[in-house]
Amino acid sequence: MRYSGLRLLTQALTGNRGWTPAWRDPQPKRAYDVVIIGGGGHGLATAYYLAKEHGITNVAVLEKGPIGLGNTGRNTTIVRSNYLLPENHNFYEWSLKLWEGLEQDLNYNAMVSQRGVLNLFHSDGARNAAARRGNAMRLDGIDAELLDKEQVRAYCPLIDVDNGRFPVMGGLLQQRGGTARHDAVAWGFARAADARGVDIIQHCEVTGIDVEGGRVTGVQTTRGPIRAGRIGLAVAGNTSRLAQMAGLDVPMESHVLQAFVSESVKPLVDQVITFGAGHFYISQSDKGGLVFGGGLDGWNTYAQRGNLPVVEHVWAAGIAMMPSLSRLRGLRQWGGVMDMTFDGSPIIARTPVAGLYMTAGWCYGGFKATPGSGWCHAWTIAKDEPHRLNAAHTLERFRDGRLLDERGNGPFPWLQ
Amino acid sequence: MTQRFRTASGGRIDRNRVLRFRFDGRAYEGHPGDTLASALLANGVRLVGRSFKLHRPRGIFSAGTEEPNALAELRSGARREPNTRMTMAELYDGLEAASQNRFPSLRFDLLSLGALAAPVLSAGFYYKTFMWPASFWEKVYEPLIRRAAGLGRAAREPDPDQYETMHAHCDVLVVGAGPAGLAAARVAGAGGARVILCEQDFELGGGLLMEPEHAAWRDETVSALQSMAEVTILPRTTVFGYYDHNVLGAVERVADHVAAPLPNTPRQRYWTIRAKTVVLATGAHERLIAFPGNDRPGVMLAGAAQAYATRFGVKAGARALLFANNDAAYDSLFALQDAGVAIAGAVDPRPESAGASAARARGISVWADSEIAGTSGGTALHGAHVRRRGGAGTDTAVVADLLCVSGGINPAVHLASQSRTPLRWNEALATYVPGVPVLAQHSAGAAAGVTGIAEAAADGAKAGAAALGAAAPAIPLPTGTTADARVLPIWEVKARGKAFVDIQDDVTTDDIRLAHREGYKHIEHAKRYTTHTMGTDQGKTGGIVGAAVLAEARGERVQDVGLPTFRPFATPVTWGAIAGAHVGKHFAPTRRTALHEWHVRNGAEFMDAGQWLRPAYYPIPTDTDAWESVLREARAVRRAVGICDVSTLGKIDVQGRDAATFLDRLYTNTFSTLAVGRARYGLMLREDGIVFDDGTTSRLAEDRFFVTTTTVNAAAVMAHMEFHLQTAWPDLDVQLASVTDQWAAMSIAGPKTRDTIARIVDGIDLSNGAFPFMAVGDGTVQGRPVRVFRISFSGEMAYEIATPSGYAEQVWNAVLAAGREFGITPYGVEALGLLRIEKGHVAGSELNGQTTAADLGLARMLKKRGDFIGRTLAQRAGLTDTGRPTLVGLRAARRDEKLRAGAHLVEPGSTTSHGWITSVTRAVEIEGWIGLAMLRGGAQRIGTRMHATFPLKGEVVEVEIVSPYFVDPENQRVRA
Amino acid sequence: MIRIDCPYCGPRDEVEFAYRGDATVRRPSADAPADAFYDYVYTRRNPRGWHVEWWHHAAGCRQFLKVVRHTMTHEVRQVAPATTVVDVPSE
Amino acid sequence: MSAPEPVSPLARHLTAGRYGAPGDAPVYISERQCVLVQLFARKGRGDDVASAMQAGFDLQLPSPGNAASAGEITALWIQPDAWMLVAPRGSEGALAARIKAACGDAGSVVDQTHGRTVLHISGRRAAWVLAKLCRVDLHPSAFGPGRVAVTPVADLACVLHHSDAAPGFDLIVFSSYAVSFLESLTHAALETGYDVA
Ligand SMILES: Cc1cc2nc3c(=O)[nH]c(=O)nc-3n(C[C@H](O)[C@H](O)[C@H](O)COP(=O)(O)OP(=O)(O)OC[C@H]3O[C@@H](n4cnc5c(N)ncnc54)[C@H](O)[C@@H]3O)c2cc1C
Ligand SMILES: NC(=O)c1ccc[n+]([C@@H]2O[C@H](COP(=O)([O-])OP(=O)(O)OC[C@H]3O[C@@H](n4cnc5c(N)ncnc54)[C@H](O)[C@@H]3O)[C@@H](O)[C@H]2O)c1
Ligand SMILES: Cc1cc2nc3c(=O)[nH]c(=O)nc-3n(C[C@H](O)[C@H](O)[C@H](O)COP(=O)(O)O)c2cc1C
Ligand SMILES: [Zn+2]
Repeated sequence: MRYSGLRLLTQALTGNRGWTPAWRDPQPKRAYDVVIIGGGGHGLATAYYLAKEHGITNVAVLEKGPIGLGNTGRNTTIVRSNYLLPENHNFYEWSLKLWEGLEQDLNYNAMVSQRGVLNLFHSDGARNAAARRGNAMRLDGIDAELLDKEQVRAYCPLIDVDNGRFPVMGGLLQQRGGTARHDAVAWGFARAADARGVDIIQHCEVTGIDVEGGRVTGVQTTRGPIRAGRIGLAVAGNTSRLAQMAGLDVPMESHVLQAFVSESVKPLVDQVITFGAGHFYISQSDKGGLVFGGGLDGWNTYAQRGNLPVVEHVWAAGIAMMPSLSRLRGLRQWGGVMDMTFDGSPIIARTPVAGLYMTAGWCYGGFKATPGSGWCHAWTIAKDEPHRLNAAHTLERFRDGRLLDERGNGPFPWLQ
Repeated sequence: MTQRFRTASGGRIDRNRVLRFRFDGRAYEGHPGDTLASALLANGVRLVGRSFKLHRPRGIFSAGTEEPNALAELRSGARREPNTRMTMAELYDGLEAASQNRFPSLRFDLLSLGALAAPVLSAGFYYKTFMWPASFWEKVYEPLIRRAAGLGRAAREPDPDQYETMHAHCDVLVVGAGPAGLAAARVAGAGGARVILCEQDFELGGGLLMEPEHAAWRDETVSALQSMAEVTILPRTTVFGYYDHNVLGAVERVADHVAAPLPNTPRQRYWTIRAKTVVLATGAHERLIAFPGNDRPGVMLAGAAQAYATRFGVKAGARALLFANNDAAYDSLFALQDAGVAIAGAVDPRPESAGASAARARGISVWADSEIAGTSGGTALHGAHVRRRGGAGTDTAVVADLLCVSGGINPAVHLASQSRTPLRWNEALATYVPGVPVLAQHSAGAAAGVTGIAEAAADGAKAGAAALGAAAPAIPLPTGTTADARVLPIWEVKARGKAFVDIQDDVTTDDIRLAHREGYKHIEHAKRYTTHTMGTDQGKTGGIVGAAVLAEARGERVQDVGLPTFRPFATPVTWGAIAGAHVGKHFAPTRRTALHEWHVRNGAEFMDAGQWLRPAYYPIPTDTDAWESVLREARAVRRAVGICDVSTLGKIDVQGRDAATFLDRLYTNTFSTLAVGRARYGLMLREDGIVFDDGTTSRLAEDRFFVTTTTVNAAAVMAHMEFHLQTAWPDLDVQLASVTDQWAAMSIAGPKTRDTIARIVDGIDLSNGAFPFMAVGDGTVQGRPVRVFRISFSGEMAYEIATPSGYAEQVWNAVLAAGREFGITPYGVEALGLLRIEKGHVAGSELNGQTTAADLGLARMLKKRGDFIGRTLAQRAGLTDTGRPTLVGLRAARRDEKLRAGAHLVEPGSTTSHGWITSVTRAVEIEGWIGLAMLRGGAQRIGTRMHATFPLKGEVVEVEIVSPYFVDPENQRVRA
Repeated sequence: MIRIDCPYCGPRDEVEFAYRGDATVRRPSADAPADAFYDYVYTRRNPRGWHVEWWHHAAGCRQFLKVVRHTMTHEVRQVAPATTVVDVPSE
Repeated sequence: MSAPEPVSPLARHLTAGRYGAPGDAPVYISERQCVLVQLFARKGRGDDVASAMQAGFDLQLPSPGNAASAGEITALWIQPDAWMLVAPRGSEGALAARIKAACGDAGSVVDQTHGRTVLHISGRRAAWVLAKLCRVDLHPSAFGPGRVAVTPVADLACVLHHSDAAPGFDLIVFSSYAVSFLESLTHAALETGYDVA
């Protein structure tokens, strides 16, 4: 059923009784050409683009719970492509382009809002790094602007430019960056993939991956075995566990990232702003809640909850950046389990096991990658080779020393 | 007449004192002991807010934290605080509040016209529309949605109040001071435990506060607790979150019950409480029933109406009707009757009940086996339609301005659930109660599903004893009988009209069913699709009702559907409180060198280096801009002599039999061959082969070294050393001490350096022969001990003088005096940077965690023999690739053109980046701007020209690629 | 908040410590092949369950401690000096 | 020439007087001028260092979490096989040299007199004020006179010594942070009021 304002009106007149499920709830078949493990944004997008771009529709997305409640359903929704390394910013830019036409493509309003993303800096060194990044982006045709202190003040008057412990020197702005409605992204991809014949199978946990002669043949699930010619992993923080089912240890650790939302208030913060002198970033949801977060709790965990020290740091950094937020109240706090790699960049690649692919290692930045990751992952699965855009995002790069370490933090996932 | 709805007597308010306050500009009066909500009700104010989406009129619904409707902007200006629950706001004289989410006024809210479009504004409608044209989302639709949404308005100025943190430890933390919590605290306290008792209300007592007959027990228990030295009582303190290892967070509202905090007093205090055992006596929240019009001002939870009557001395209406599915709620109605409220009757879905009989005995008419199918009225309730259950027969219209609702109770399991205690379904109460806890924790009283004062108190005493873990002393307990809290689980009355399950966010039963129909069948999907339980009250009164409606749609039992995850904050808490004192300049600590005050007195401009403050440069009146200062300082060094505070460099004293072996393994070069009294420049890699840090290390004795690190990496290098010493090579005899703060250090550089310091340094022959480049020695300056290092970062003849930091200023002044005749000039970090760039020394911008030794032209420093950290992985193909960018120098081809760090190097006309500029400066040794860059094929490009492009500013500068060593590549000067 | 009972200092908040990752990997000897160093630096089991990990008591006694912690419950079962051999609990 | 006097980083920051709330239970804040020497036992030489200190100074080196005094010297345990020795101000470097002489190659000695600053806080509510800044339990059942904790106070590394029963606490902090530390400490003491001697 196509969504439109008119449909909304006619349905309203008939008591909204005619709406049908956004996606079917099918029984798993015995075999599929491709099985995607993980019904987050990345898995669903992979399935959608397999069907749409490559005509592969005998596809199942297996999700252990309800779709979209992993990191897709708990992230702070920032989309941008302002990365330093060309391997990264060219990929993310493609993803951003997909975002720009996503709603019309999916016929689902994911509320992609290009409200601008501003990264503040507070020192000469950080300014130079921002300039290097912004210039790198501009050379590759991606929008970026360097704001000085006065421009920052004008852009967002709530920012304390002068009086903080680390006064603001300026910021790197990407106007085309912004936010998108996280839940709608999962639902929109699910609905569109379903419409193209993909089976979305919820409450179906993969418990084993069958490998014969170095090649995948299928999966074991809580709803029985399912055969598959090719398997794509898109399970975020659970990648290590799934990869181990196929006999692989991957350079990845699982860490929790917290997020917070304040009580809802009238429009206050119209952009996405990140602090440069502590871990803090913020935007305001359409519902009015200020959505904010910071850094990792910093130790391996699979639990979707965080602890007070990070709360204290993030909230203090928030007040340092925007002192007027002080009297607002925090409403809710949660966490998501991040698939942290050892260089902070993702892996979209074939694996040493034939027929097994993964899109993983998204760290705390994979929401913005959702369409691009699905698109490249689908390409890699369909053609058994990477697209130019994900050619560098291999598993082997760690062994080869061809790291994509944006920030130079080294092989310490908890610092990435 | 003011306070028309005040009862003649009773309640815990102080009728002898009058407090004046304003709501939406109008003046009212109340009494100490009132909340804003009770005071408004006393004055007959019913309409207090507008709902989130449909802007429907809203009244006061509860008497506690669960309040969905009665949210106000409290105070004004920089102290404005949106979304304050009127039911928690303690009245004070001069309080000012305003209603929110309405335009232009509460009574005439234009946005309420949108309610006409309500059928279109069904759950998730925005996902289905607003997609065309694409560009309209940011420009038109989204701003409209945003303006209509949101609740109160935040302040836009910095908060003038102070906040604080507090760390606490206890044997037993009791959360909630109702009968259960008071009893638990008393038992544990009497048993000798260290107890903390937190109560979010300003009065201790919980349910006791609305039961005058138990006032005596309450008072006696409270004073017993107050007399116990090891019991800390924290009223106005909300425990907001339950974290791992029995650590809980709480916020104490120290000064919210006054207009502004007293001087020297924080507004709120954030407590981190580490408890051996926790007793959760958080009580219960009454729940609503979904029936059409259940959101109209005048509809109120039964227990709340009782609390207003008996605790606050307020009649929440003139004529009350009860709609309840349990006997306990009748007690509330009786309390209203006793308080002088006219009673319209009781509507009970049960065919017969003890409550109904008791009501009839009090002359109250009861519609049994009945339900409420709708309400009438505008911005206030006029009446309700009563009908037989299921809709048989005709409706009866009952006139009432207060409709008390009770659908049963939900134990406040928020904190228990956050601590991973599983929830268990309780059939009698048709709700969840805590199961067996995972951590050392007990739930007691209504929080555990044990209702009634006597029962709750007894249960609390039991929990207190269990928490004590020892023989528990007996305490007096209240007695009495309690009405039955068991319910007939009805959740919804299906009739025409909107029946709300989330009153704040306008989520109706139909919305839940729509979500289900569209496939959002899981409770978490339904929550997100409809926004049910996502408001400031987090569905405390209606959450389970929505779940029940969903369960019915799914054809399942409520307990099989579950509830959305309970998360902190059990009740929202102030952002500023958690930030505590870490605001403004105190966001992070400040680190100052021993010479800081000298720098201040001498007009230095400071810059941040991590937490350090360092002088950037020292402007003098004749300098017209910063560059002039910097160039002046740098020239002084190149031509005569300058002095720079380099105390911030990390310094580590390394001792032990194996100190040299240890350093050999840490650094890429060798230290075991270094002679005593000599220093060597060292390079350290990370284990992944990337450069980590550099610095000079001096050998003070066979078994003692003095290591320096870069300023920013000081702590990381120390930890790196300790890690390897303790985990990889625990057999080595090495001791490490940070002496960064023990030693102040100043670099004296320039051709006149020796002439300067030779005058004041005693005990060292500073002649070139006796004290050559890289020599180290101990001496004195005017009786102060100093350690002199002949090392140079600037490329000039230079000595570093370190002295115990208490003598820093004395030694510094001695050097200044000695160098005065040469024009000795203090120089800051900017000039230091200029000098090192001219010399081609790498620093933070090049040692950025992405470069290898070879990239930086330091490959020769990797020793060929022996292990060192990073040796193996540095040889990976990707790190030895000859295509990697390497260090080069740059000059602007046109000498007057400015270079910028962060520019990229391209071939003219191309946008392909071959590298980037890491550091730039105006030079003093040569003309114009110079820089360092990382450039692919750098060595081969030396002598060529490229474009340095800075698209962010639209600048392109032609540059010459040159050797990075602009000054004295042969190192003549440093050895002079 | 994780509380770690330092064998030297007693129970302390996690903020006093710096996490340093998996403590089951050991630095290979100097002559080990590159793969051994690769595994040491990059390969991780990343278990959902008991994890043996380094915590540096940076703001306390400066010791690297071996901490046996569960990555779902965050329960800490053992805290030991660096050279102690600890077993990974099976459950 | 008289012996040169070192200058404390707090020299210009502690001005005698009464500050903060005017209540009747202020805390008292002062700086102590001390010599500080960090002593390590070398690998496997713990016993030798212990007996050297016993013989040379009649000092029994304390166990983890504790302090011990002999004459004017107080030893604070700071990490395994390492102690901070605190003594009244004396001539520069003399104590470190005496200790090194006593321990010989069994110990490593580092003078930290200038590297650390010692503040003292006392008064009935001193522990309450400290609880705003300090995460360890200062209750008498967990801490007390003679006890030492190496722990952050006001987010800064600190050696906290319950030095006297009055109660009074020594706070040994890095000199470069001393001013910042003092700001936090005095801010925390505004509520009780504080007295600088
Ligand atoms: C707090 C927070 C803030 C963030 N902020 C941002 C941001 O602002 N911008 C941004 O770009 N990114 C952000 N991220 C990162 C982003 O959310 C993720 O990278 C991205 O959503 C990952 O999507 P995914 O589809 O890979 O994973 P998920 O959405 O987590 O999906 C993985 C799915 O796999 C399922 N699964 C796991 N194991 C199995 C199994 N055995 N069988 C079947 N199914 C299984 C899971 O249930 C889950 O649904 C943030 C993350 C968090 C937690
Ligand atoms: N709300 C109702 O209508 C209702 C329902 C059932 C029982 N009751 C009554 O409750 C009493 C049962 O005693 P009880 O002691 O178990 O409960 P209680 O309601 O008397 O006391 C609980 C107390 O805990 C406090 N509290 C809750 N969460 C808190 C938090 N996070 N931080 C700090 N304080 C918090 C509340 O303010 C309240 O004072 C009886 O009087 C019973 O009749 C009332
Ligand atoms: C962008 C964003 C906005 C959110 N806004 C709200 C909100 O307004 N109200 C609310 O209760 N929760 C809000 N949440 C939090 C969710 O309720 C939920 O806590 C989060 O998605 C994690 O899921 P979980 O708590 O069920 O584990 C928001 C989450 C995100 C990611
Ligand atoms: Zn310790």
